[in-house]
Amino acid sequence: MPRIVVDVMPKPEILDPQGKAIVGALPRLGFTSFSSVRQGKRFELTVDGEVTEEILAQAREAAETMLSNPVIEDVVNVEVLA
Amino acid sequence: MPRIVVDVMPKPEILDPQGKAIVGALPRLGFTSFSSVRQGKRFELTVDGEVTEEILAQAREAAETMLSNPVIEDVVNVEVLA
Amino acid sequence: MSLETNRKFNIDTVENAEKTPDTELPWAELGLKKNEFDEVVKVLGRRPTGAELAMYSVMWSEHCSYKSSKNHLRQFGEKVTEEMKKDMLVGIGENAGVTNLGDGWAVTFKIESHNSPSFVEPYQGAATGIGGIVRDIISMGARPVAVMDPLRFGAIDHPDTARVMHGAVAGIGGYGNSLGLPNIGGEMVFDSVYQGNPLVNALAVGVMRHEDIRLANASGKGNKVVLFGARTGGDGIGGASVLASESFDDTKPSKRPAVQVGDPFAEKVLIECCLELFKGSLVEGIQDLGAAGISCATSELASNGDGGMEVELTSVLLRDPSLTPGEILMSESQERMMAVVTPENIEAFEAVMDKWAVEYSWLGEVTDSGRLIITWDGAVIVDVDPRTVAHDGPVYDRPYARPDWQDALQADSFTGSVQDAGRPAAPAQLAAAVTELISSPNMCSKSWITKQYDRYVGGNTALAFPDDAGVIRVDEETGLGVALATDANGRYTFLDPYHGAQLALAEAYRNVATSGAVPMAVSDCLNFGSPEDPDVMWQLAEAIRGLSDACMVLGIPVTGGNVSLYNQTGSTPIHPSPVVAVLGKFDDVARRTPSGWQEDGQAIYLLGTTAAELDGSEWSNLRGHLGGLPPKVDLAAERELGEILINASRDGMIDSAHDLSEGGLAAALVESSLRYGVGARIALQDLMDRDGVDLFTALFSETQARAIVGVPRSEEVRFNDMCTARGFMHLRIGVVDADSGILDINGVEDLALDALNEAHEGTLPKYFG
Amino acid sequence: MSELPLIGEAVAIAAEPRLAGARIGVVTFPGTLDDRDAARAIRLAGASAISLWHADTELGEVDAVVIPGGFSYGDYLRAGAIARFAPLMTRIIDAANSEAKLPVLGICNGFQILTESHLLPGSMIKNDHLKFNCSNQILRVENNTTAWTSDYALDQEIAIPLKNQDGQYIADEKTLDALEAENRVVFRYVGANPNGSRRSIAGISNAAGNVVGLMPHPEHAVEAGYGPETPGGAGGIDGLGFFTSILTKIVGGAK
Ligand SMILES: Nc1ncnc2c1ncn2[C@@H]1O[C@H](COP(=O)(O)OP(=O)(O)O)[C@@H](O)[C@H]1O
Ligand SMILES: [Mg+2]
Repeated sequence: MPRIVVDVMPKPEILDPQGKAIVGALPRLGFTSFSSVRQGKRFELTVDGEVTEEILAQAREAAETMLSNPVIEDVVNVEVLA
Repeated sequence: MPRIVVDVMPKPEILDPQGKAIVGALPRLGFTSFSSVRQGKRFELTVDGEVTEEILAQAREAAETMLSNPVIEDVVNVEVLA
Repeated sequence: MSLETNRKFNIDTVENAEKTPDTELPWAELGLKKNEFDEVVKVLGRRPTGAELAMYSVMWSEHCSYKSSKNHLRQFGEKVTEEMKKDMLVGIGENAGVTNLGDGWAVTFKIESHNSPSFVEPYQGAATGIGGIVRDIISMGARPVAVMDPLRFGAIDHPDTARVMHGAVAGIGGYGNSLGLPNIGGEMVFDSVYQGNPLVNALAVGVMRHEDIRLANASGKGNKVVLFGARTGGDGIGGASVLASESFDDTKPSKRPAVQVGDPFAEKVLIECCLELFKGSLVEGIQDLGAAGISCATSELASNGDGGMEVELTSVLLRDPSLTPGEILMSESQERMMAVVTPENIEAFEAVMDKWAVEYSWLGEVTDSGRLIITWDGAVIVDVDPRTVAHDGPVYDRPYARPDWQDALQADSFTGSVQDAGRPAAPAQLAAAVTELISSPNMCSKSWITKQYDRYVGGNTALAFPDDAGVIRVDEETGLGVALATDANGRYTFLDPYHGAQLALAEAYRNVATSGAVPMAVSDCLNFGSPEDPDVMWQLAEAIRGLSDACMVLGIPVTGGNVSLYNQTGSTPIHPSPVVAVLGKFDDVARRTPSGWQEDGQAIYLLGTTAAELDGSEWSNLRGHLGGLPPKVDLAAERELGEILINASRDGMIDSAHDLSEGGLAAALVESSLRYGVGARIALQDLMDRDGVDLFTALFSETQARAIVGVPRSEEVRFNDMCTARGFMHLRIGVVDADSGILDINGVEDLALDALNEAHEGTLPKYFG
Repeated sequence: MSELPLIGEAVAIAAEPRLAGARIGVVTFPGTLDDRDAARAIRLAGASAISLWHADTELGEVDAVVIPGGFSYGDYLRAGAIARFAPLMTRIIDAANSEAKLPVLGICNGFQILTESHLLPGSMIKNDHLKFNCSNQILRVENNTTAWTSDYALDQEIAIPLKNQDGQYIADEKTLDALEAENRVVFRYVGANPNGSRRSIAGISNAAGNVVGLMPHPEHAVEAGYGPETPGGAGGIDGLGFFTSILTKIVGGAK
């Protein structure tokens, strides 16, 4: 069944404690190439039939109103999963 | 600066309490087209220079060893952000 | 030229300010009034630089300068007797007051508000509220040991209430639980007056040895100034002044504060790290960074110490490199501290930072110049007398007057009102009324909230929800400990601000004494509307006068607190809500008294007398009425009642005690039986005869200075004698019936505990899942 | 090594010298919360609590290790995910798997760290109700042959605080079947399942029984009046058995 992916990331200017904790730990495991990490959310919405323009619009709206908190997060991507 | 995206999703057979809560709430807001929702994580790793094959390999390894727990999660995607 | 175009690479230096006196400055956007800006110019003898303007604007905001309340708050410092000063080690003015517990122990506690941020983003707003108050406690040199959270939300069934409730409670839990601080109590009130202005207050308490007390001052020329903890980002820039000096108005979204995100893990590490610094005596002075960030920390440290400090601002570690000097000075990024360290201790200080992987940067040093000088890459951008920033802000004598509607409001008593029609009298009606009361939004069980809070961590929690006070053991050897309760009744205070504030104090005092602790100190968070409204200003002035007068009578000093103004939507203010926290002391917390009945056959006594006082009560609230006069304040009776409860607990004369407050005797009886699922048989005829009230009034009146206690058979004579000797009214109203499963009140249909419990517990889950 | 002062000094207990010789380590990670409580529990049982620091590279002389609860590294990524890579954890994993079979108890976050370390199978995800849950939980002891449960009776019901956000134990069916077949389900929740854990599992052990992990907090139920509520305030010490069990094992082994 087709799925729509919604990606939500903390706004760039907002502190991301998750990302901070990870970037602090990576070098200890020998991963030294990454200067910063940010952790966001990925949602996969399953659609029961075909993904129409209307359904995609619904997903976009759900992304903005419910799946993300516009005060601290941005929706960075809404797309149909290939 | 270039970024590498790592996407991690709960394994399909594992109940995802957050996805379940969302799919229950969507219809109440008028979003009726989605039969299931799963919530995973999206990491954005910033690389300070060019993304070499080696660095990408590092990201893949970090994704498998630390950013995900293979008992409950799958790494579904590791790619350089365009 | 405006500051905007002046941003990054064209730094506004003092030299530049002298050369360009006519530059337009955005003082209004930063929340300063014309007269205040003129005052800044006068103080400096020139126009301020952009960085100086940023500092003055945040430090002279209502939130930081207390400019509308200062004149009134003085009373807390003035109305103190020698008795009240006896145990005060540090008084008002420091980050938090410190009280002597004896045996070399001291305790510090404080309550603060995080109201507007919690409306905008409930989770983070409430979380950072906990974070901020805990840092205040650490900066005194104490180990934080518990938190509390008095909360007020809009109507329980309003669509927006769930958002705020879910977020705030999860945020308080998310942050406090991660710090390892037990949550030992709080409040929860639903009222539509708080719809657009929920109140999220947070209290923290910490303990220390006397020698560990630290103050926020920078002394010793040549000592180094260090900033440590989280990096500085753009959080809450302008938040302090915009938030606190402008009413929140949704037509101007651009005025919304930037949201701060908390990192409890960083704060937990910061706590441990600070305690290690204190233990090694590695810091001379220390200050947390809260509202007004570096502006506040540098100016307060400097003006409380030798008076001078030099700081190089480019040394501040940034999360966002595009920040301007002014923004860096204003940033409210969380989880940061500033300290003063002697050169000899630098190495040891750095070792502690490295151990806990805390980032730090050395910013400058203490001087004796009397000036706070801040440079940007060597160029002077701030050159001020720190006192003018930190202490000499504007003070307003705002006009106030008793509102013209106050008389009509007070004349509108519940008794005989339309809403009072059909007052329950028959046994079935009374039973239904009791059930309605204890399942109502304000009187229902708060366990939906408290289950989300860790109460066990630390292993020293001796009492918490749902008992009258939270109790924490301080010394495991001796059992020395503290008790805390917070209270406020916005309806009482709306009806009569002077007495309403006293009632808040009386209730918190009574709660502490009910647990068996000796009340010692007060902290308060004054949540009010706009001080520019003379009605509100009158409420504030009356509340402060009432509270300070009552503290004198009860003999316990205010050691610190917080004022939160502009809590209003449009021109409609919240009910005046002075949240009062009282701290008490136990020589041995093993003597604490829980609120529930336990042993079969114990006698149940009611202490105090009951008058017909239903105005402002929960019952009248349930019937949609608000008018008349709140219950009478009798502080002498409160003191006497307190002494009885404390002595009875110390001498083992009682096994349970529960004070009567909102919901009166009906609520107290139900709560005492539900505490451990233990029933009782109650007969109130003697009470009704003695006090001349009907059964309904006996159950629902909110007369003050009352409590119910459970007395073991073997102690009855002694207990009676003590009350008689003290001339305090006491009456045996029933007996514990442990296995009956019923609360049997003569004249009221039997109340099965199972059903009561279901009604009591069901309300919050019904609305909030 | 970090020192873990309690708020006051330790409760005065004159431990029998033979018992006080038993050294039980308590690991502190950045963000650990219940280390002091675990140390107190160990002392109340009569042994010596030894503070261990996550960054230490040697385990030193300890007879057993407790990995206490809290939020190591904030648990932002996954509970226990980062702590698992601490230098000391590598030592602990080796010692637990070695012939000497070092006894290890993981409580709450400690349990999560043990699953992330693969010393124990399965994992924890968010509670099914998504909220933090702090309550007084009844557990049934289903295996009293482990290093940490020998002082309990089989099927004994004990009251122990439960407090977490990510407490839902999950594993695939095969693993769950194997755990049950090998008698490695050490504790089960009694009554309503508090978080959706598979088969109401509250705690498990490794095959050898030296490594035990559970979500509830026995260290919060060791001192009357400061743990789970009981009318009269006298009870609430059902967790003490963990610490006396391990002591019995250590001292017994030393005899
Ligand atoms: N938001 C909260 N957080 C923690 N505890 C709370 C909260 N709200 C209420 N409580 C607790 O619930 C119990 C009952 O509250 P309340 O009826 O207001 O007490 P009282 O009438 O004695 O002041 C008390 O133990 C109180 O501390
Ligand atoms: Mg009370």
